[in-house]
Amino acid sequence: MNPPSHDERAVEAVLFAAEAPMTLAEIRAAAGEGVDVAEGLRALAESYAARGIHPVERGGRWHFQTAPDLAHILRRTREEPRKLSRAAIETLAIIAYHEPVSRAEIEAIRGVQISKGTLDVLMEAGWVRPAGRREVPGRPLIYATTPAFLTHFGLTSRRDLPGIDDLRAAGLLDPIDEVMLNVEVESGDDEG
Amino acid sequence: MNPPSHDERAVEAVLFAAEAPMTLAEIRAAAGEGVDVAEGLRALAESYAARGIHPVERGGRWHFQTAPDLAHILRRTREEPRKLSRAAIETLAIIAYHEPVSRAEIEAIRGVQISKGTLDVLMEAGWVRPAGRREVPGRPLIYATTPAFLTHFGLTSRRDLPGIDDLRAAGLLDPIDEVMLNVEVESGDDEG
Amino acid sequence: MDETGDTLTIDIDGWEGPLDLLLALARQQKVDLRELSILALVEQYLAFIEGAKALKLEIAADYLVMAAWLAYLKSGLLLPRDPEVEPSPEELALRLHLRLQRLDAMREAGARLMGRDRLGRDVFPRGAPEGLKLVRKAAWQADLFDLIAAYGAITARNRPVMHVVSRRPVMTLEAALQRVEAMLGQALDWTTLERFLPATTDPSLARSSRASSFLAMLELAKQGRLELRQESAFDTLWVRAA
Repeated sequence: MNPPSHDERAVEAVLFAAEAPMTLAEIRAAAGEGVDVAEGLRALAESYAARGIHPVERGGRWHFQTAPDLAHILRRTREEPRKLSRAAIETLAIIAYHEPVSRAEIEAIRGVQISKGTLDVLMEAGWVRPAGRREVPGRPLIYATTPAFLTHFGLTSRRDLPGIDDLRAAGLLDPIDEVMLNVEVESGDDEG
Repeated sequence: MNPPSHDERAVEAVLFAAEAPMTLAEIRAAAGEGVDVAEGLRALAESYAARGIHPVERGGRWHFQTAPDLAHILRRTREEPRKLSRAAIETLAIIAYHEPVSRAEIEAIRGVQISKGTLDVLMEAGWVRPAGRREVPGRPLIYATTPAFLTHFGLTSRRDLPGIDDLRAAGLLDPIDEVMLNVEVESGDDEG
Repeated sequence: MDETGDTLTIDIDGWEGPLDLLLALARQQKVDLRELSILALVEQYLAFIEGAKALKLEIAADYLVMAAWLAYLKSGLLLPRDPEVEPSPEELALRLHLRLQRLDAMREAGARLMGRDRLGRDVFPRGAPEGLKLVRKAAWQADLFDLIAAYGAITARNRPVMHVVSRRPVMTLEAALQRVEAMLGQALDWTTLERFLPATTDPSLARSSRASSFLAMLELAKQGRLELRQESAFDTLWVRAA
């Protein structure tokens, strides 16, 4: 590239060393008299267009960040498959069938308390989201499923969930293991 | 400039995002398989030669920093880093130019005992570390500088210490007893 | 300087020890340290200490020790040489000279070090690095069957449970009586009890029919319509019409 102008170099160094994104006024104050900040930013954007890092503006504030296409390098995610706990899968099922539901309602349906972690796990998985508050005393948070939930479980819409009659026909309402279930649920191994 | 290669962009983004200077091995681990880190660093140094920031090597570790000629802009907004006492500065210099050295050796050069706090300050700053013991009677602790010392003072390695070659050539880094032996052997009688 | 009682105490911390003071005096001579006259330096040091004494300044012991040593060195350098004295005054002077040069070199080096482009003062690292993170993300696993099975389990758990006792495979006493009576008419001689039981692979039906048939036989025996015989306890039970 052409040797960068002083305007460009000054803005470059100021933005780089900044501890937080900076407004034009802040850059101007830091770069000092006689630096054309607008011109510096323009030149900077051009110089860095193809590079691994570049200056970006967010809400009137500028900062350097790494190129989005290199994100995989900088934030390598290692996926560790984990099975949802019984508490989590039951909570998810209740939300899916009854949404939007409050935590108290989930507990009433489930017949067992749920821990905070259970909902967190479902939200971390991206399957459940807070969906506002119920306008009743206490204004409890209510929860609903997300589009990612439908995608993950291969559903076009929530109407695709089998109804109670379907469940009965499939033998899924038979209270066969009821005693065993209760034992498991109460033993407190409830975490997601 | 030419569009940077993937090698260069990957190394650029990694160094830019890193919270601390990185060794080649660390850069390689972060940039991922198939990235030629040495080539990336070489290209990077070239691309940034004239810019307001550039990659530097300090004690085998690389990081980006602002160009020294822009110090006047950036310094204005910053507090002066810790002010060292004269004793601390001399002690640091003695350790850097003689390392590893024992406390007694530092005191012999300075002609005065060093107070407890002096070494502490240097160690707290992260510039000096204990580097084992000298295998002589009393097994005194010996001290050496750290990679952070090189980073802070902008030294690629200890060979970059200002004037170290001249001092060595003049024998000013040799112990006095050694010099005296040579003097006696070679010229016998020397006027002070 | 500060005042403590009657005596003034010189702020001796201004010098980092006698060697530092010597070096300061040497520099006042404005000559290259290599050309420095040790004798002249000694004179200056002794004069300085005398001056401080005259001002009734309290002087730290190590400065006085150095003064005594320098006075000795001075006399050694000025008086005719005594070859018996080891080390020679010249050697001592050279050592002092070397020490001053070394301290001076390190002082110089320290100043040059401090004057470099220092990180955080003259040059700056990135202010807000995003960091390189290895994020461990749990890939939560569950499929649609898990989901609906779970819902089925909850529903089943909380539904009012209707208790339906299903028909179990048993042979009632009435059925056994009818069967034994009918079969007894066909049997001519002693017959084992087992011959009266229906063929089945269901173990619970087999148990039930054995028990019911035995009861039926006891009843019929009581009525005098059949006889039972057994050689010993738990041995084969024989039956015939009376």
